[in-house]
Amino acid sequence: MSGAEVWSMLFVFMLAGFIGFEVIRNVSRLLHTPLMSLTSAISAIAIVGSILLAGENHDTLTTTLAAIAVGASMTNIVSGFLITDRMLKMFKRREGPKA
Amino acid sequence: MSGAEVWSMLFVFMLAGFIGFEVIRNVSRLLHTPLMSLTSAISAIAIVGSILLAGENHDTLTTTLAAIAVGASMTNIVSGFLITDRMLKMFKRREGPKA
Amino acid sequence: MIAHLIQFCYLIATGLFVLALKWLSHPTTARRGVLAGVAGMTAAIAGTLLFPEIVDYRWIVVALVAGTVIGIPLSRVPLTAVPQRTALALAFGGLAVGLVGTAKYMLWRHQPGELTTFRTVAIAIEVLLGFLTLTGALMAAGKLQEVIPTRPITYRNQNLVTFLLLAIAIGSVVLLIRDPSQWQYFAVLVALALTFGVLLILPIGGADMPTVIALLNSYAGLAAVAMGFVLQNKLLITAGALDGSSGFILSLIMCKAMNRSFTNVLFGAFGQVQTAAAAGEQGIYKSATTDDAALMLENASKVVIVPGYGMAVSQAQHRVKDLYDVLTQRGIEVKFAVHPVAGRMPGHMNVLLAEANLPYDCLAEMEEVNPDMPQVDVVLVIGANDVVNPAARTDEKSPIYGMPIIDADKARACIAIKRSKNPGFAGIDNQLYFMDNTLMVFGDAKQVVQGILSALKGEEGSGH
Amino acid sequence: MIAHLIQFCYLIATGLFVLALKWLSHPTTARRGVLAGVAGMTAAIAGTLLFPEIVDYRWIVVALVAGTVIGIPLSRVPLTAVPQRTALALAFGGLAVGLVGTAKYMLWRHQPGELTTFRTVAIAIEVLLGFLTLTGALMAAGKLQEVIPTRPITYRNQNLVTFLLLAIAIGSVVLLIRDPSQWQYFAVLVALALTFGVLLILPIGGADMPTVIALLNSYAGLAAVAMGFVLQNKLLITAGALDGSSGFILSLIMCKAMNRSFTNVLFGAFGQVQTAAAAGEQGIYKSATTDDAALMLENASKVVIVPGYGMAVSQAQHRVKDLYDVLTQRGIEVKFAVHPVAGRMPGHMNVLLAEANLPYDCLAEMEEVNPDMPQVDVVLVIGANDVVNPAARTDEKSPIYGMPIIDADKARACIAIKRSKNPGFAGIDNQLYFMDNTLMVFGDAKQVVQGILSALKGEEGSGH
Ligand SMILES: NC(=O)c1ccc[n+]([C@@H]2O[C@H](COP(=O)([O-])OP(=O)(O)OC[C@H]3O[C@@H](n4cnc5c(N)ncnc54)[C@H](OP(=O)(O)O)[C@@H]3O)[C@@H](O)[C@H]2O)c1
Ligand SMILES: NC(=O)c1ccc[n+]([C@@H]2O[C@H](COP(=O)([O-])OP(=O)(O)OC[C@H]3O[C@@H](n4cnc5c(N)ncnc54)[C@H](OP(=O)(O)O)[C@@H]3O)[C@@H](O)[C@H]2O)c1
Repeated sequence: MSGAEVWSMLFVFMLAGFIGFEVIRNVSRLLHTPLMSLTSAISAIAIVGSILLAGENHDTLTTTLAAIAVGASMTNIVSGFLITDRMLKMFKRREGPKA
Repeated sequence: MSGAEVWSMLFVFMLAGFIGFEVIRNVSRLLHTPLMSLTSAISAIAIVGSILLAGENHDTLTTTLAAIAVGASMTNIVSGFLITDRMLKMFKRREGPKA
Repeated sequence: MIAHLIQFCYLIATGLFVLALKWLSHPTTARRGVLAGVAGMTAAIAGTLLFPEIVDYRWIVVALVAGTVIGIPLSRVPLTAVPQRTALALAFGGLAVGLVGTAKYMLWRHQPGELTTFRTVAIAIEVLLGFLTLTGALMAAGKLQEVIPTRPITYRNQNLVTFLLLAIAIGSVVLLIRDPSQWQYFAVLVALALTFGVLLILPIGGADMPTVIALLNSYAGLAAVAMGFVLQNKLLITAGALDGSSGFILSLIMCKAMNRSFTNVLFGAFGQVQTAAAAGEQGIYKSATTDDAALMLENASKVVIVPGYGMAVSQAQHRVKDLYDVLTQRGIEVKFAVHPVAGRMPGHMNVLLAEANLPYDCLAEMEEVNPDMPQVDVVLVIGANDVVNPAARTDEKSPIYGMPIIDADKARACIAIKRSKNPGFAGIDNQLYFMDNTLMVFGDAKQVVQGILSALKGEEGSGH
Repeated sequence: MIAHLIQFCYLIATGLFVLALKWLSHPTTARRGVLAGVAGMTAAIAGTLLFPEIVDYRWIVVALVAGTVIGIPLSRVPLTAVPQRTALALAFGGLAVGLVGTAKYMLWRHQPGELTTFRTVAIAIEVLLGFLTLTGALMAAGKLQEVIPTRPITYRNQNLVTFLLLAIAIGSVVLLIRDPSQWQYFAVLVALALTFGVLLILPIGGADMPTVIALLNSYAGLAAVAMGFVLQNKLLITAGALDGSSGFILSLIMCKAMNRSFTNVLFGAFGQVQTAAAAGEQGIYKSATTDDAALMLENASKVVIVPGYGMAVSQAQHRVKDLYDVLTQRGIEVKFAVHPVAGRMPGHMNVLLAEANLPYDCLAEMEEVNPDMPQVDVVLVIGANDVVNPAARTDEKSPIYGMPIIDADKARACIAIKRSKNPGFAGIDNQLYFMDNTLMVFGDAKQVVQGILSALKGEEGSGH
């Protein structure tokens, strides 16, 4: 791949890293647990790579491995988002509506 | 230029934009003025473009314009950083050392 | 054209992920954050499916469906199991990354030129982090589920061993770069990664697992980044980096809450030193019935309830809510003192009590409660131990020394509910239980609280 | 190889710029922030000089030196002139971007294929923003320096005109895309950009200039971004975007401090409506000498000093510091009440008083002072007007209605120092000056305060 491409990837990497720090720096304690399950779901972004691999028709082994990867990531995504929302539903202020 | 290149520039743009928001969001009032002069200095980053243009030998007109641009940007950079520091030097806590 | 559409989807997805994290860090906007996350992930998957390279959708669909089918029940686990759930999820994530890396390697192995140095290194990192996360997360889940001994397991010169293995790993990467087609070096790498995961967790006490999970989360993110470099996919890089840095900073925050240094968590083998010490002095407990407890509570005017991991284990939160209602109805001022690291996950108690419909603004933080502890008539400690252990203030040699705690010992009286004389997660004795003004009510938290409730309602308490 | 080195420099520079902003937003780390900024800029310039395309360094060096020579004196301006300085700097920045854009266009004009649609649009935006910033910033500087009437200047259906011009601008961009070699369209674009800058500022009152400057700052940043897209330079894009978003958010913050809506600042023509109203009722002033003021201050036990733009104009901060010292020595409790928008720049007063060696933690914010105003014996208003204008609380029709103010009128007595009967920046009368318990001491703030000082020291005051 071109050198420029590599460097732009590095740029993107650094900037995204900064954002992660900045955004989380002052998260309220209340939300540490939901935050962890949400980020675990986002980390399943690897599904992108898995799908690509599973889709381009390669030998069975590759496809199988890729398919397993897709399944595993999807499990994360689904359970991660669902459980996070389930937890957040429970937080409510006194005046807030009952869940 | 390649489409990929354009998109990576857009990625970089968006991410950097987010960082700007996040970082400044909770700046203390005390520092609004220094912040403005600092950012004005940083906005002089355009000097990069000016230097390139002034350096590749083009017709005199281009070079002159570019040189003016370099000079103008440099003025910003120098005065911007100096004055920011000058202002910040003045802030001090009671116990702090005298400037 | 399609290419642009894909990139557009990816750009949107990236933005949405950032917003998801941003919104999730404030209670009021948190749920919107989840929505943003879901939308982002949808955009990401949709964009990916657009790739012209994808010719065969069968397997993808099958896998997506399967994932959903497994995912839904996984999201229904009891809240006490949330940490294990997250750990498991990370294990899956690690597996996925590892598999993709391996598959990619095996594909490119035969195509000379594909495996440039850059790519080889990227793949190596991807596989290392991926498989390391897999085993590490599984270990963490095991310790949290207590199927693996939660006590830190250490062996002589473990650091030496670790560094040796690391050296071997680096060596094989170098060899792999020299000749990418030599798959056995790759195999070694995979094996080492799996081992690392285990070695990383073994010496860490179960009490530190949440911190470890946050850290593994950050590894999973970095693995995704590596994959992004391999596939030249900016979405993978941004999302991964977001994850990597947020996971890292979160684990730091958690260390601070327990005032432990980061290295101390990773290599400190927390919780073993003092198992010896624990054997030391054994005080006498003053044990009491639920009726005694009920009586004390009735006659109190200021009560503080300190929930801990025990409440989670016995799912007592709903009973506790009832108790809160009964007492407040009788005009008794009841406060909940929630310690930041009570339970097994940050905010664990908040989540549970919220589940029991306790509005989150009637939970007080440690800092607010401690000052007026001396004015409190009764502190009711429900399955909490380390977080109310005065040793953290007094005993310099104690491993939890310096950790901010809830000063239950400073209240006029204290009622502690637990099942046995066993220590808490840090594995150390708790002087609080031996104090004169402390009454122990042994039993499962849920039953005991139920008993107190019945006693208060004047029926037959289960406590005698 | 060189290419990599350049990119490396740029990456470092980007990181340093982020850190610069990050650190500058906390007083303790602020100066480190400046260092990071300087380092970043150095890395950026160094990296750029490495480009192999650069064959001739003469002009560059000359320009760099010239810039430094002009820059250093510009950084020595009195602090009251800081806003103008920033405006001027932005004008220079805009000029630079505009010139580069123009030059680039003229180069590529002759090389068919170079001016792709994407590039043409990028250049158009670059030039528009650049020249708009140039004239806009010059106007702002003029209004701050009061060489241009600070009152908002409006004309009938100005919005119509603006949109018309905008339409023409877009039109010429379209034509330019169709045939990039047609330089006259480009010329039109430049002309329009310059006009926009003027039109943008004319209807905005001088009091809003700081907000405008923050906004122009963000435009300058975006112009740099556009340049980055033209030159495919990621450093330009990141630094520009950082600047663009931070400038924007800052202007929003400042609007909030004056509780004005953003659109209201941009199109509200703030400060004209009431010039009429101002003509209305004219109360009578109770004027006094510096000796009277001194006497009142001597006999007070609680004094609050409210500095405003006037103190800045007359550079009275050092005398004010002396006054503070003298009074506190006599055991009088003196507080400074600093209004967020006092002066002409956010934090303007803080900077000035800091310059006078007044430790910044003895300046109280409006919110702290207002509650116990009724217990204050004397409020000394030094060249402040709008920020102590009760109309903001009482008069719904007043343009500053709703802006949080310092309740000087609620104190037992008030001494106001100003030169004349002229209104403040908002151009409206101030009932505070007509109140029974208000004494006016007319004259230049510096001399008046000096007079009070001498009177306090028992010498001949300059006040009679
Ligand atoms: N929350 C976090 O994020 C986090 C992160 C890292 C580490 N940790 C660690 O986790 C620990 C949390 O402290 P903690 O006080 O909440 O919990 P703890 O110290 O682990 O004590 C829990 C107590 O509850 C009792 N218990 C267990 N099951 C019970 C049941 N069914 N009914 C009644 N009592 C029961 C146990 O005694 P019996 O077995 O005798 O019943 C035990 O003493 C701390 O060491 C903290 O450092 C937490
Ligand atoms: N700080 C910011 O960031 C910011 C941003 C946007 C807008 N503004 C606006 O700026 C204004 C600031 O309010 P302010 O009360 O500080 O200032 P002001 O309302 O402009 O009043 C300044 C007063 O000082 C007097 N003065 C001027 N020169 C003087 C001298 N040499 N000696 C003594 N008195 C002198 C003037 O009266 P004479 O002419 O009679 O002496 C004038 O009444 C507000 O309208 C605010 O909205 C500020």
